[in-house]
Amino acid sequence: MQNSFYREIVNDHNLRPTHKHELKNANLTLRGVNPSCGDDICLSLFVKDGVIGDGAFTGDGCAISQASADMMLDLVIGKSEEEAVSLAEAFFRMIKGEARPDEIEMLEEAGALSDVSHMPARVKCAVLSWHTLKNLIEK
Amino acid sequence: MQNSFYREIVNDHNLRPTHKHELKNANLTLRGVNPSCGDDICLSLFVKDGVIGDGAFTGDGCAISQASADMMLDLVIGKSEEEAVSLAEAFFRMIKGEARPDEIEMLEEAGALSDVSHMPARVKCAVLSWHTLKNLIEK
Amino acid sequence: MNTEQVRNDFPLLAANPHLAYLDNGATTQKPAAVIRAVEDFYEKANANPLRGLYDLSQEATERYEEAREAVRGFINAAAAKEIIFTRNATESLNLLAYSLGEDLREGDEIALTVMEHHSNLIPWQQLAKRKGLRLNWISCGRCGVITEEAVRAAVTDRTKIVAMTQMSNVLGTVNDVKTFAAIAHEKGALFVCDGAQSVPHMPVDVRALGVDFLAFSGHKMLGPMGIGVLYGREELLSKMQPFLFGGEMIEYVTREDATWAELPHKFEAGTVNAADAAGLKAAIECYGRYGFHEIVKREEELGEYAFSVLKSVPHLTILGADEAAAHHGIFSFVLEGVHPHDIAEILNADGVCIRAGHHCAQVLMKTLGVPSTVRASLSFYNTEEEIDRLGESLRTVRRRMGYAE
Amino acid sequence: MNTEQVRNDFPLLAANPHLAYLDNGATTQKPAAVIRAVEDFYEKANANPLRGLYDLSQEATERYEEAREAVRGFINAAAAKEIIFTRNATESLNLLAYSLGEDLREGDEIALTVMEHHSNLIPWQQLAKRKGLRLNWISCGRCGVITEEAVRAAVTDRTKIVAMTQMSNVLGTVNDVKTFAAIAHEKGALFVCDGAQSVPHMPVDVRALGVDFLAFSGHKMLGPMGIGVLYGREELLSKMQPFLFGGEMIEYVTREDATWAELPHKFEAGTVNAADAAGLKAAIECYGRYGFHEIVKREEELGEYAFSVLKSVPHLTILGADEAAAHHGIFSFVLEGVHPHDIAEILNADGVCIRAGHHCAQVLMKTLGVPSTVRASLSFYNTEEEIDRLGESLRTVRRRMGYAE
Ligand SMILES: Cc1ncc(COP(=O)(O)O)c(C=O)c1O
Ligand SMILES: Cc1ncc(COP(=O)(O)O)c(C=O)c1O
Repeated sequence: MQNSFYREIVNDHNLRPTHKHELKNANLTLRGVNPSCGDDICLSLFVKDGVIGDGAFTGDGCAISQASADMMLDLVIGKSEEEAVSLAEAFFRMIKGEARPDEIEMLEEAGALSDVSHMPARVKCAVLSWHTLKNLIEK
Repeated sequence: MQNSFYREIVNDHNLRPTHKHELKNANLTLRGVNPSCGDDICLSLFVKDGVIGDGAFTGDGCAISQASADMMLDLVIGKSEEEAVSLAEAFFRMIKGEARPDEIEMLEEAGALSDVSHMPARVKCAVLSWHTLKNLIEK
Repeated sequence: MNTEQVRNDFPLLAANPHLAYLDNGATTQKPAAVIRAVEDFYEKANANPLRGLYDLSQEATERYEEAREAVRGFINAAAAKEIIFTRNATESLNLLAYSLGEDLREGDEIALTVMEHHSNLIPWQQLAKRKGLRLNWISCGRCGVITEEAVRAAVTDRTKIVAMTQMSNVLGTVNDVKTFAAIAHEKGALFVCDGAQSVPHMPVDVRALGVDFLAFSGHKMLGPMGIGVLYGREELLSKMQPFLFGGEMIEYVTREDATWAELPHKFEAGTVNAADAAGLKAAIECYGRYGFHEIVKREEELGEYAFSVLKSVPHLTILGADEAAAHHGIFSFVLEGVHPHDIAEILNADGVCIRAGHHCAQVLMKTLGVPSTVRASLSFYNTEEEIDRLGESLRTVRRRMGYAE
Repeated sequence: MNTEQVRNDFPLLAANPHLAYLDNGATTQKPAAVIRAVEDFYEKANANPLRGLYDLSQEATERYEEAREAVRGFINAAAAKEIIFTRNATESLNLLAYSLGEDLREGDEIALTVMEHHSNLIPWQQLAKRKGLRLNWISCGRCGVITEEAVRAAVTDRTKIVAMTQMSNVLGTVNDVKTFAAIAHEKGALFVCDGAQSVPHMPVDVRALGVDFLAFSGHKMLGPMGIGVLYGREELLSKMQPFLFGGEMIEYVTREDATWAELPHKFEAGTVNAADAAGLKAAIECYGRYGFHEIVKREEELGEYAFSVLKSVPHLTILGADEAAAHHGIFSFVLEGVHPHDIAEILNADGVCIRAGHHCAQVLMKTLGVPSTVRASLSFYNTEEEIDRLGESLRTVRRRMGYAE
């Protein structure tokens, strides 16, 4: 299972992330950290009228944390804050192995991380960006 | 072995000790205690010109500690301080299982406690009065 | 409960049919399932838990965390993170004294009973000495009963901690910790419950009792020697300072300072004892398999029997309550004219294992006016026949010590 | 040394021929003799040691004390009472920080190296915070070498304690603790040696080294998980205050105060872990059977081989010394462009167990300028073939992560 885990889709988002850069017009920014593994991301959003107009991240971490952040941004840019939060909830359920197939569908490429549900040590890496997103929107 | 341990000689000294009383003319007195088992004796001697003229003890404790004190006094009263200390050394060696037969002989009735060398938990009880004696003389 | 079958589950008992092991308050024997669980950990899952990213370490971590969950269920804690694994009850109680002690100021008070085991007494006493706190003693009568009045008399508005055993390791009495915890809370104090003797012998539900902390040892409840438990309410544990430092209990460390990991790891410094935790889980499963209800019933039966046998031995006085049910299988007694250590020696020669001494309860001994006692303590795997042998051997003691009779 | 035969002594290794266990710095695998010794204790000698007056408890006590004597011999301490059994090295070091800390005053200094494991760092750091002490950091170069000058620069007339690991758990470097202990003593400071990594892999003689204290863990040297050791010079231990209270560590207890038992019991509160002590004795006997000289030789051989294999992997950088011998079988490395956790994951898929992370040495990580590393750590039971698999797997990592090569 793990052998096939670093699939093209994860590797691609890790090595050639679309959203890994500074965001000049950001109006929301939050740092998220996994002390035990050293994953460290800084998430920035530009939100207007409750809609995520743009987003980006910077930071360091393992392929899973980096790819997860990039796939997340692919998914939530253009969505409303509520939609983003409910996608985050679906993502958390998927990582716990509790998501319905239609929820995983909804997560598009981020669904590639569903195997993490069998890898307890990597759960924190996968959810870091999503937790940061949720905290950022809700506070 | 333990079954035969409470032999008449030990029981006798425990139940009908000769020397368990206050000593009016005592000029040396020391308390000795085994905290872990509660043995507690107070040893008094009357020493003149380096000779133990009289001795007695009071206190509480198991049969071994009480009988040992009584047998010890039987043995050392009338002896010089040096002789008493060397008897104590012989007693300690016996309890460690290291005494020569002639040393055990020298200890007379106290030799009845030689079995204690196989009973590590009771060693402290047997040697309490002897340690107290040695401390009393040497300090 | 089929005692004969049960005894076959315990290798040491099965191999020593002529040994009457009646020192269960000190430590219990171990069923094969527990010994095998420890062995199985080392043979199939041995790795440093929590730290590794490979399957073997995951397996070690899972077994460790499953054990935590088993303990949670056993005492009905609200969450697994309220279960801290320690070495034994003593370490659990010291952890509390050091960590809760951080927030206490000169003049604050700690209430504790005169029947505490040294492990729930000296940590508080030494803390009091270090910090200038006052100790308020909760007394008990000669029967070992602690009354509500006695507790109310000792718990004041300045009392910050009430420390109490749920079951006396000397007299077997069970304290009404539910009521007493409520009194502590009325006064704004925390209630620390020593469950070392109770948890192995009666169902303990931390939420029903309303205690803030509960400490106990694996080895007194069929488990291995290297594992103990501290339960604490999450709200309290999360505010407390860690006690031991190093290993997986950290978040960030710089030269100047450190921040702490989340519960329960904050309180588990160094490499954890996952093998013995797995053994404790197996012990809890044994409780489930035999049935706690059955165990309690059997121990009551045996207790009744032992009480009547002991009462019939001439010159013997049982300390504490004058009814079997109040003893919960723990009987301390004295025999006129014979020192407890001599009794232990003679009983040992007859293959009967009991304890003699102060039972780590010197303050209680003083209250009871005895320097030491003999203690027989039962487990469900004991038999009437063993108790008979205890009685018979005791009847011969005075004669063997040279008394006419 | 016949590695194949040796591996047959280890049930987990024998049952998993396709697993390359290269995380020995975290914990070692256990030989059957150790597992059996623990089992045998529970099946033949299980009772609460030190407290009982019956044969079974005597037997438990003897096994426990024989284990103490075995440890004494292993590190050549002057007397068995200088050996305190703890849960692990972390507890040993915390015991020291709490107990030695009692005598320290504001302005006193503690010197420690930047390469300390958190277990020999945070206890001192937090003590310093509580008491207003100063920490003097002993630095090391990128090769992990601590020079005499660096030590002299950090140890002043106000320094009371020098805390130092004998072997770095990240870089494998061995510190010249004999020289540095002498420097500490010149200045009137005590020298605390963390032997968690060294004691398992090189003969350690506390008297030849002249260290005042030595801490180590059983589980890193073939022993069970629940047992650790603190060695201390008798003269020092006997003056020190106890750390944990309760159980057999007392002499008298009154309501107001308590006095303490003699060494080593003063420092061993609560029911001791005699079963795991017996397991540690069996582990020490394994060292004797294999021969420490043979073990060291084999680990040197394997270390040389691993160093050359790792050096040949493209994009891989070994941290610390650029010669095999300085690593003592511990190799931390990074692979360009790939996070250590991803490497661990991929190696795991290939059946290779290594560690990735900060290795409980965040201060050293900062010094080295890396957030985390991969660490492979060897034991004499490893094979060249396992190291080959490590190398092969590492060569594929970048490709599997999507790099062109
Ligand atoms: C150098 C060093 N010191 C201390 C420790 C702590 O050992 P333990 O976790 O067994 O307490 C370790 C291992 O984790 C170590 O490598
Ligand atoms: C009531 C009570 N509390 C605490 C303890 C301490 O338990 P341990 O020695 O396992 O730490 C004991 C047992 O010795 C006990 O009976």
